Amino acid sequence: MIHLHYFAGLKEAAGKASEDIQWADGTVEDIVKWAADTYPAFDFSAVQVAVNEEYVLETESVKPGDHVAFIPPVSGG
Amino acid sequence: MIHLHYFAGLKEAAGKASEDIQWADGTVEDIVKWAADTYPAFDFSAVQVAVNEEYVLETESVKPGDHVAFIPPVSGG
Amino acid sequence: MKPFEVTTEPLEPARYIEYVTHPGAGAVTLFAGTVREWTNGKRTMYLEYEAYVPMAEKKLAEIGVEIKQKWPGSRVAIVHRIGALSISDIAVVIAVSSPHRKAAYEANEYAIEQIKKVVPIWKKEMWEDGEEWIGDQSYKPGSE
Amino acid sequence: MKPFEVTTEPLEPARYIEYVTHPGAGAVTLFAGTVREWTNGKRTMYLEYEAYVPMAEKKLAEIGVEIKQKWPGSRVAIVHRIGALSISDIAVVIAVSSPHRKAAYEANEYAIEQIKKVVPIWKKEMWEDGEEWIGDQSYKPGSE
Repeated sequence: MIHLHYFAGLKEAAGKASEDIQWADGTVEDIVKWAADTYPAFDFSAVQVAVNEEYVLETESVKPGDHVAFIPPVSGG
Repeated sequence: MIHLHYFAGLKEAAGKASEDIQWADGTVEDIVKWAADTYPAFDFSAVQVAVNEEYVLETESVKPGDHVAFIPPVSGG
Repeated sequence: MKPFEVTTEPLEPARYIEYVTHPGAGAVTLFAGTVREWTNGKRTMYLEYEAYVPMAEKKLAEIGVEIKQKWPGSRVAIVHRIGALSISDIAVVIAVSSPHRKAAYEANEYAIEQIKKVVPIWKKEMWEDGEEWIGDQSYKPGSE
Repeated sequence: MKPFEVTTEPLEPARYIEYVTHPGAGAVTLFAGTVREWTNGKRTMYLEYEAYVPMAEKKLAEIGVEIKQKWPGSRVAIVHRIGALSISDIAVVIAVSSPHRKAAYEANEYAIEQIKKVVPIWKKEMWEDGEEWIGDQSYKPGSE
Protein backbone atom coordinates (compact mmCIF):
# COMPACT_ATOMS: atom_id res chain seq x y z
CA MET A 1 0.00 0.00 0.00
CA ILE A 2 1.16 3.56 -0.70
CA HIS A 3 -0.18 6.88 0.56
CA LEU A 4 -1.20 9.45 -2.05
CA HIS A 5 -1.57 13.19 -1.35
CA TYR A 6 -3.52 15.67 -3.49
CA PHE A 7 -3.48 19.46 -3.35
CA ALA A 8 -5.15 22.55 -4.77
CA GLY A 9 -6.91 21.88 -8.08
CA LEU A 10 -6.06 18.20 -8.01
CA LYS A 11 -7.57 17.84 -4.56
CA GLU A 12 -10.78 19.32 -5.91
CA ALA A 13 -10.71 17.13 -9.01
CA ALA A 14 -10.12 14.01 -6.91
CA GLY A 15 -12.65 15.08 -4.30
CA LYS A 16 -10.22 14.09 -1.56
CA ALA A 17 -6.94 15.23 0.01
CA SER A 18 -5.38 11.79 0.28
CA GLU A 19 -5.99 8.10 -0.21
CA ASP A 20 -4.18 4.81 0.21
CA ILE A 21 -3.91 2.43 -2.71
CA GLN A 22 -2.55 -1.05 -3.12
CA TRP A 23 0.88 -0.98 -4.69
CA ALA A 24 3.34 -3.76 -5.34
CA ASP A 25 6.10 -2.33 -7.46
CA GLY A 26 6.66 0.42 -10.03
CA THR A 27 7.99 3.87 -10.79
CA VAL A 28 6.77 7.40 -10.27
CA GLU A 29 5.77 7.38 -13.93
CA ASP A 30 3.50 4.42 -13.29
CA ILE A 31 1.76 6.20 -10.44
CA VAL A 32 1.25 9.37 -12.44
CA LYS A 33 -0.30 7.24 -15.17
CA TRP A 34 -2.60 5.59 -12.61
CA ALA A 35 -3.63 9.00 -11.26
CA ALA A 36 -4.21 10.46 -14.73
CA ASP A 37 -6.43 7.50 -15.60
CA THR A 38 -8.28 7.72 -12.30
CA TYR A 39 -8.80 11.53 -12.38
CA PRO A 40 -9.14 12.39 -16.06
CA ALA A 41 -10.57 15.87 -15.29
CA PHE A 42 -7.10 16.99 -14.19
CA ASP A 43 -4.19 17.61 -16.52
CA PHE A 44 -1.07 16.07 -14.97
CA SER A 45 1.38 17.45 -17.54
CA ALA A 46 2.71 20.17 -15.21
CA VAL A 47 2.55 18.12 -12.02
CA GLN A 48 5.74 17.27 -10.12
CA VAL A 49 5.93 14.34 -7.78
CA ALA A 50 7.41 14.20 -4.30
CA VAL A 51 8.11 10.89 -2.62
CA ASN A 52 8.46 11.11 1.14
CA GLU A 53 8.57 14.93 0.89
CA GLU A 54 11.35 15.15 -1.70
CA TYR A 55 10.97 15.96 -5.39
CA VAL A 56 11.88 12.93 -7.50
CA LEU A 57 12.35 12.03 -11.14
CA GLU A 58 9.77 9.96 -13.02
CA THR A 59 12.18 7.03 -13.13
CA GLU A 60 12.36 6.76 -9.33
CA SER A 61 10.80 3.63 -7.89
CA VAL A 62 7.99 3.73 -5.37
CA LYS A 63 7.87 1.21 -2.56
CA PRO A 64 5.03 0.13 -0.28
CA GLY A 65 4.71 2.53 2.63
CA ASP A 66 5.91 5.54 0.63
CA HIS A 67 4.11 8.88 0.69
CA VAL A 68 3.57 10.10 -2.85
CA ALA A 69 2.47 13.72 -3.27
CA PHE A 70 1.32 15.22 -6.57
CA ILE A 71 2.52 18.81 -6.65
CA PRO A 72 0.73 21.09 -9.13
CA PRO A 73 2.59 24.30 -10.05
CA VAL A 74 3.14 26.09 -6.74
CA SER A 75 1.90 29.62 -6.13
CA GLY A 76 2.96 30.57 -2.62
CA GLY A 77 4.32 33.94 -1.60
CA MET B 1 24.24 88.78 10.03
CA ILE B 2 24.09 85.15 8.90
CA HIS B 3 23.58 81.95 10.89
CA LEU B 4 26.24 79.26 10.59
CA HIS B 5 25.67 75.59 11.50
CA TYR B 6 28.39 73.05 12.25
CA PHE B 7 28.12 69.28 12.51
CA ALA B 8 30.07 66.17 13.42
CA GLY B 9 33.84 66.66 13.22
CA LEU B 10 33.50 70.31 12.29
CA LYS B 11 31.30 70.95 15.32
CA GLU B 12 34.05 69.50 17.48
CA ALA B 13 36.76 71.46 15.70
CA ALA B 14 34.79 74.69 16.07
CA GLY B 15 33.79 73.90 19.64
CA LYS B 16 30.22 74.96 18.88
CA ALA B 17 27.15 73.83 16.95
CA SER B 18 26.28 77.23 15.52
CA GLU B 19 27.15 80.89 15.56
CA ASP B 20 25.98 84.14 14.01
CA ILE B 21 28.48 86.28 12.15
CA GLN B 22 28.28 89.70 10.56
CA TRP B 23 27.88 89.40 6.83
CA ALA B 24 27.24 92.03 4.21
CA ASP B 25 27.61 90.37 0.86
CA GLY B 26 29.43 87.46 -0.79
CA THR B 27 29.26 83.93 -2.10
CA VAL B 28 29.30 80.48 -0.58
CA GLU B 29 32.94 80.27 -1.57
CA ASP B 30 33.68 83.37 0.52
CA ILE B 31 32.04 81.83 3.58
CA VAL B 32 33.89 78.56 3.18
CA LYS B 33 37.12 80.55 2.99
CA TRP B 34 36.17 82.44 6.17
CA ALA B 35 35.39 79.16 7.95
CA ALA B 36 38.60 77.50 6.78
CA ASP B 37 40.62 80.46 8.05
CA THR B 38 38.72 80.52 11.35
CA TYR B 39 38.89 76.75 11.97
CA PRO B 40 42.21 75.65 10.44
CA ALA B 41 42.12 72.31 12.31
CA PHE B 42 39.35 71.13 9.97
CA ASP B 43 39.83 70.25 6.31
CA PHE B 44 36.98 71.78 4.32
CA SER B 45 37.88 70.16 1.01
CA ALA B 46 35.10 67.56 1.20
CA VAL B 47 32.52 69.83 2.84
CA GLN B 48 29.31 70.69 1.02
CA VAL B 49 27.30 73.77 1.87
CA ALA B 50 23.56 74.07 2.35
CA VAL B 51 21.89 77.48 2.40
CA ASN B 52 18.48 77.49 4.04
CA GLU B 53 18.48 73.67 4.05
CA GLU B 54 19.28 73.18 0.36
CA TYR B 55 22.59 72.15 -1.14
CA VAL B 56 24.07 75.01 -3.17
CA LEU B 57 27.00 75.63 -5.50
CA GLU B 58 30.01 77.64 -4.36
CA THR B 59 28.98 80.48 -6.67
CA GLU B 60 25.64 80.99 -4.92
CA SER B 61 25.33 84.28 -3.05
CA VAL B 62 24.62 84.42 0.67
CA LYS B 63 22.36 87.15 2.04
CA PRO B 64 21.90 88.44 5.56
CA GLY B 65 19.46 86.25 7.48
CA ASP B 66 20.45 83.09 5.61
CA HIS B 67 21.19 79.84 7.40
CA VAL B 68 24.45 78.40 6.14
CA ALA B 69 25.23 74.80 7.07
CA PHE B 70 28.59 73.12 6.50
CA ILE B 71 27.91 69.49 5.63
CA PRO B 72 30.88 67.14 6.07
CA PRO B 73 30.59 63.81 4.18
CA VAL B 74 27.40 62.23 5.51
CA SER B 75 27.37 58.80 7.12
CA GLY B 76 23.77 58.06 8.04
CA GLY B 77 22.09 54.72 7.60
CA MET C 1 8.88 30.67 17.65
CA LYS C 2 9.88 28.52 14.70
CA PRO C 3 12.03 30.29 12.10
CA PHE C 4 10.73 28.13 9.24
CA GLU C 5 7.06 27.55 9.61
CA VAL C 6 3.71 27.19 7.86
CA THR C 7 0.95 28.42 10.12
CA THR C 8 -2.69 29.42 10.16
CA GLU C 9 -1.96 32.22 12.63
CA PRO C 10 -1.56 35.90 11.61
CA LEU C 11 2.11 36.76 11.02
CA GLU C 12 3.82 39.41 13.12
CA PRO C 13 6.80 40.84 11.23
CA ALA C 14 8.41 42.36 14.33
CA ARG C 15 9.00 38.91 15.85
CA TYR C 16 11.08 37.84 12.86
CA ILE C 17 13.07 41.06 12.74
CA GLU C 18 13.95 40.48 16.39
CA TYR C 19 14.78 36.85 15.73
CA VAL C 20 17.39 37.59 13.02
CA THR C 21 18.90 40.64 14.74
CA HIS C 22 22.20 39.99 16.52
CA PRO C 23 25.44 41.88 17.31
CA GLY C 24 27.10 40.77 14.06
CA ALA C 25 24.29 42.15 11.91
CA GLY C 26 24.39 45.60 10.37
CA ALA C 27 21.40 45.17 8.11
CA VAL C 28 18.03 43.49 8.39
CA THR C 29 15.66 43.14 5.47
CA LEU C 30 12.09 41.99 5.72
CA PHE C 31 9.70 41.07 2.96
CA ALA C 32 5.99 40.81 3.64
CA GLY C 33 3.78 39.50 0.86
CA THR C 34 0.34 41.03 1.37
CA VAL C 35 -3.02 40.23 -0.17
CA ARG C 36 -3.71 42.74 -2.96
CA GLU C 37 -7.27 43.69 -3.79
CA TRP C 38 -6.93 44.17 -7.54
CA THR C 39 -4.99 41.92 -9.94
CA ASN C 40 -5.22 42.35 -13.70
CA GLY C 41 -8.45 44.30 -13.34
CA LYS C 42 -10.13 41.63 -11.21
CA ARG C 43 -11.15 42.30 -7.65
CA THR C 44 -10.04 39.72 -5.11
CA MET C 45 -12.45 39.17 -2.21
CA TYR C 46 -10.01 37.01 -0.26
CA LEU C 47 -7.35 34.35 -0.82
CA GLU C 48 -7.26 30.76 0.26
CA TYR C 49 -3.79 29.30 0.84
CA GLU C 50 -3.07 25.61 1.12
CA ALA C 51 0.23 23.79 1.73
CA TYR C 52 1.75 20.37 1.95
CA VAL C 53 2.80 21.45 5.40
CA PRO C 54 5.63 19.06 6.38
CA MET C 55 7.32 19.32 2.98
CA ALA C 56 6.78 23.09 2.78
CA GLU C 57 8.46 23.62 6.18
CA LYS C 58 11.34 21.39 5.10
CA LYS C 59 11.76 23.39 1.88
CA LEU C 60 11.65 26.70 3.74
CA ALA C 61 14.40 25.45 6.06
CA GLU C 62 16.42 24.31 3.04
CA ILE C 63 16.19 27.80 1.55
CA GLY C 64 17.50 29.06 4.89
CA VAL C 65 20.48 26.72 4.71
CA GLU C 66 21.24 27.77 1.14
CA ILE C 67 21.15 31.43 2.13
CA LYS C 68 23.55 30.90 5.02
CA GLN C 69 25.95 29.20 2.59
CA LYS C 70 25.64 31.79 -0.18
CA TRP C 71 25.72 34.82 2.13
CA PRO C 72 27.95 33.98 5.12
CA GLY C 73 27.04 35.59 8.40
CA SER C 74 23.37 35.87 7.57
CA ARG C 75 20.43 34.75 9.70
CA VAL C 76 17.08 33.87 8.20
CA ALA C 77 13.46 33.27 9.12
CA ILE C 78 10.78 32.38 6.58
CA VAL C 79 7.16 31.81 7.55
CA HIS C 80 4.06 31.36 5.44
CA ARG C 81 0.47 31.67 6.52
CA ILE C 82 -2.23 29.38 5.11
CA GLY C 83 -6.01 29.35 5.27
CA ALA C 84 -8.34 32.20 4.35
CA LEU C 85 -6.56 35.56 4.11
CA SER C 86 -8.27 38.94 3.75
CA ILE C 87 -7.10 41.95 1.77
CA SER C 88 -3.87 43.38 3.29
CA ASP C 89 -3.23 40.27 5.41
CA ILE C 90 0.38 39.10 5.33
CA ALA C 91 0.82 35.75 3.56
CA VAL C 92 4.57 35.39 3.85
CA VAL C 93 7.35 36.97 5.91
CA ILE C 94 11.02 36.67 5.04
CA ALA C 95 13.52 38.21 7.47
CA VAL C 96 17.25 38.21 6.75
CA SER C 97 20.08 39.79 8.68
CA SER C 98 23.59 40.18 7.41
CA PRO C 99 26.74 42.08 8.34
CA HIS C 100 26.25 44.32 5.28
CA ARG C 101 23.18 45.54 3.47
CA LYS C 102 23.77 44.29 -0.07
CA ALA C 103 23.70 40.68 1.10
CA ALA C 104 20.57 41.26 3.17
CA TYR C 105 18.66 42.55 0.13
CA GLU C 106 19.98 39.88 -2.22
CA ALA C 107 19.36 36.98 0.13
CA ASN C 108 15.85 38.18 0.89
CA GLU C 109 14.92 38.42 -2.79
CA TYR C 110 16.49 35.02 -3.41
CA ALA C 111 14.23 33.55 -0.73
CA ILE C 112 10.97 34.79 -2.25
CA GLU C 113 12.04 33.62 -5.71
CA GLN C 114 12.80 30.15 -4.37
CA ILE C 115 9.51 30.03 -2.49
CA LYS C 116 7.65 30.74 -5.70
CA LYS C 117 9.53 27.91 -7.44
CA VAL C 118 9.87 25.02 -5.03
CA VAL C 119 7.79 25.34 -1.87
CA PRO C 120 4.53 23.34 -2.06
CA ILE C 121 2.07 26.11 -1.24
CA TRP C 122 -0.88 27.09 -3.38
CA LYS C 123 -3.05 30.15 -3.59
CA LYS C 124 -6.66 30.30 -4.70
CA GLU C 125 -8.08 33.67 -5.65
CA MET C 126 -11.69 34.20 -4.67
CA TRP C 127 -13.44 36.81 -6.79
CA GLU C 128 -17.01 38.10 -6.76
CA ASP C 129 -17.83 35.89 -9.75
CA GLY C 130 -15.60 32.86 -9.30
CA GLU C 131 -12.39 31.39 -8.00
CA GLU C 132 -9.18 29.92 -9.35
CA TRP C 133 -6.12 28.14 -8.11
CA ILE C 134 -3.14 30.23 -9.24
CA GLY C 135 -0.20 28.56 -10.91
CA ASP C 136 -1.42 27.45 -14.32
CA GLN C 137 -3.42 24.45 -13.13
CA SER C 138 -5.67 22.63 -15.48
CA TYR C 139 -8.69 21.75 -13.40
CA LYS C 140 -11.36 24.45 -13.34
CA PRO C 141 -14.39 23.39 -11.30
CA GLY C 142 -17.52 24.05 -13.31
CA SER C 143 -15.64 24.23 -16.58
CA GLU C 144 -16.30 20.60 -17.47
CA MET D 1 3.33 59.04 13.30
CA LYS D 2 5.44 60.97 10.81
CA PRO D 3 6.52 58.95 7.75
CA PHE D 4 9.71 60.98 7.28
CA GLU D 5 11.31 61.71 10.59
CA VAL D 6 14.52 62.06 12.54
CA THR D 7 13.95 61.09 16.14
CA THR D 8 15.76 60.22 19.35
CA GLU D 9 13.14 57.55 20.15
CA PRO D 10 13.66 53.81 19.52
CA LEU D 11 12.28 52.78 16.13
CA GLU D 12 9.48 50.21 15.91
CA PRO D 13 9.54 48.57 12.47
CA ALA D 14 5.99 47.19 12.77
CA ARG D 15 4.52 50.70 12.81
CA TYR D 16 6.06 51.51 9.45
CA ILE D 17 5.02 48.22 7.87
CA GLU D 18 1.46 48.99 8.93
CA TYR D 19 1.74 52.54 7.65
CA VAL D 20 2.70 51.54 4.08
CA THR D 21 0.35 48.55 3.85
CA HIS D 22 -2.84 49.20 1.89
CA PRO D 23 -5.25 47.24 -0.37
CA GLY D 24 -3.28 48.09 -3.52
CA ALA D 25 -0.04 46.67 -2.12
CA GLY D 26 1.10 43.12 -2.77
CA ALA D 27 4.60 43.51 -1.36
CA VAL D 28 6.13 45.35 1.56
CA THR D 29 9.87 45.58 2.07
CA LEU D 30 11.52 46.87 5.19
CA PHE D 31 15.15 47.71 5.78
CA ALA D 32 16.48 48.14 9.29
CA GLY D 33 20.04 49.35 9.70
CA THR D 34 21.31 47.97 12.99
CA VAL D 35 24.38 48.79 15.06
CA ARG D 36 27.03 46.13 14.38
CA GLU D 37 29.52 45.26 17.08
CA TRP D 38 32.55 44.52 14.90
CA THR D 39 33.71 46.53 11.89
CA ASN D 40 37.03 45.87 10.20
CA GLY D 41 38.30 44.06 13.28
CA LYS D 42 37.44 46.90 15.63
CA ARG D 43 34.87 46.50 18.37
CA THR D 44 32.23 49.21 18.53
CA MET D 45 30.98 50.03 22.05
CA TYR D 46 28.15 52.24 20.79
CA LEU D 47 27.38 54.75 18.06
CA GLU D 48 26.54 58.41 18.30
CA TYR D 49 24.31 59.75 15.52
CA GLU D 50 23.84 63.44 14.81
CA ALA D 51 21.71 65.17 12.19
CA TYR D 52 20.87 68.56 10.77
CA VAL D 53 17.32 67.67 11.69
CA PRO D 54 15.13 70.01 9.62
CA MET D 55 17.17 69.48 6.47
CA ALA D 56 17.46 65.73 7.05
CA GLU D 57 13.68 65.37 7.38
CA LYS D 58 13.22 67.43 4.22
CA LYS D 59 15.68 65.20 2.34
CA LEU D 60 14.01 62.01 3.59
CA ALA D 61 10.67 63.32 2.34
CA GLU D 62 12.27 64.19 -1.01
CA ILE D 63 13.52 60.63 -1.36
CA GLY D 64 9.94 59.54 -0.68
CA VAL D 65 8.65 61.75 -3.49
CA GLU D 66 11.30 60.44 -5.88
CA ILE D 67 10.34 56.86 -5.08
CA LYS D 68 6.65 57.50 -5.70
CA GLN D 69 7.58 58.95 -9.09
CA LYS D 70 10.02 56.21 -10.07
CA TRP D 71 7.88 53.32 -8.78
CA PRO D 72 4.21 54.27 -9.23
CA GLY D 73 1.79 52.92 -6.68
CA SER D 74 4.38 52.70 -3.93
CA ARG D 75 4.10 54.05 -0.40
CA VAL D 76 7.13 54.96 1.65
CA ALA D 77 8.22 55.76 5.19
CA ILE D 78 11.81 56.56 6.14
CA VAL D 79 12.85 57.31 9.71
CA HIS D 80 16.28 57.74 11.26
CA ARG D 81 17.16 57.64 14.90
CA ILE D 82 19.85 59.91 16.37
CA GLY D 83 21.66 60.10 19.70
CA ALA D 84 23.54 57.27 21.41
CA LEU D 85 22.70 53.84 19.97
CA SER D 86 23.75 50.52 21.46
CA ILE D 87 24.72 47.33 19.65
CA SER D 88 21.72 45.90 17.75
CA ASP D 89 19.70 49.11 18.07
CA ILE D 90 17.95 50.14 14.87
CA ALA D 91 19.37 53.35 13.37
CA VAL D 92 17.22 53.60 10.26
CA VAL D 93 13.98 52.07 9.04
CA ILE D 94 12.84 52.18 5.42
CA ALA D 95 9.43 50.72 4.62
CA VAL D 96 8.14 50.54 1.06
CA SER D 97 4.98 48.98 -0.30
CA SER D 98 4.26 48.38 -3.93
CA PRO D 99 1.76 46.43 -6.04
CA HIS D 100 4.57 44.02 -7.04
CA ARG D 101 7.63 42.79 -5.25
CA LYS D 102 10.42 43.81 -7.64
CA ALA D 103 9.58 47.49 -7.20
CA ALA D 104 9.39 47.14 -3.43
CA TYR D 105 12.93 45.74 -3.25
CA GLU D 106 14.38 48.21 -5.76
CA ALA D 107 12.78 51.27 -4.20
CA ASN D 108 13.88 50.23 -0.74
CA GLU D 109 17.50 49.80 -1.80
CA TYR D 110 17.35 53.10 -3.68
CA ALA D 111 16.28 54.82 -0.47
CA ILE D 112 19.20 53.59 1.62
CA GLU D 113 21.66 54.49 -1.13
CA GLN D 114 20.26 58.02 -1.32
CA ILE D 115 20.33 58.37 2.46
CA LYS D 116 24.02 57.52 2.46
CA LYS D 117 24.66 60.17 -0.20
CA VAL D 118 22.52 63.19 0.54
CA VAL D 119 20.87 63.16 3.96
CA PRO D 120 22.77 65.25 6.54
CA ILE D 121 23.23 62.61 9.23
CA TRP D 122 26.54 61.60 10.76
CA LYS D 123 27.71 58.60 12.70
CA LYS D 124 30.50 58.51 15.25
CA GLU D 125 31.92 55.13 16.17
CA MET D 126 32.91 54.79 19.82
CA TRP D 127 35.52 52.11 20.41
CA GLU D 128 37.26 50.95 23.56
CA ASP D 129 40.33 52.98 22.60
CA GLY D 130 38.94 55.97 20.73
CA GLU D 131 36.24 57.41 18.55
CA GLU D 132 35.79 58.67 15.01
CA TRP D 133 33.22 60.41 12.89
CA ILE D 134 32.58 58.16 9.91
CA GLY D 135 32.58 59.62 6.41
CA ASP D 136 36.17 60.52 5.67
CA GLN D 137 36.31 63.64 7.83
CA SER D 138 39.55 65.36 8.48
CA TYR D 139 39.35 66.48 12.08
CA LYS D 140 40.53 63.85 14.56
CA PRO D 141 40.39 65.13 18.13
CA GLY D 142 43.65 64.39 19.85
CA SER D 143 45.49 63.91 16.58
CA GLU D 144 46.80 67.48 16.46
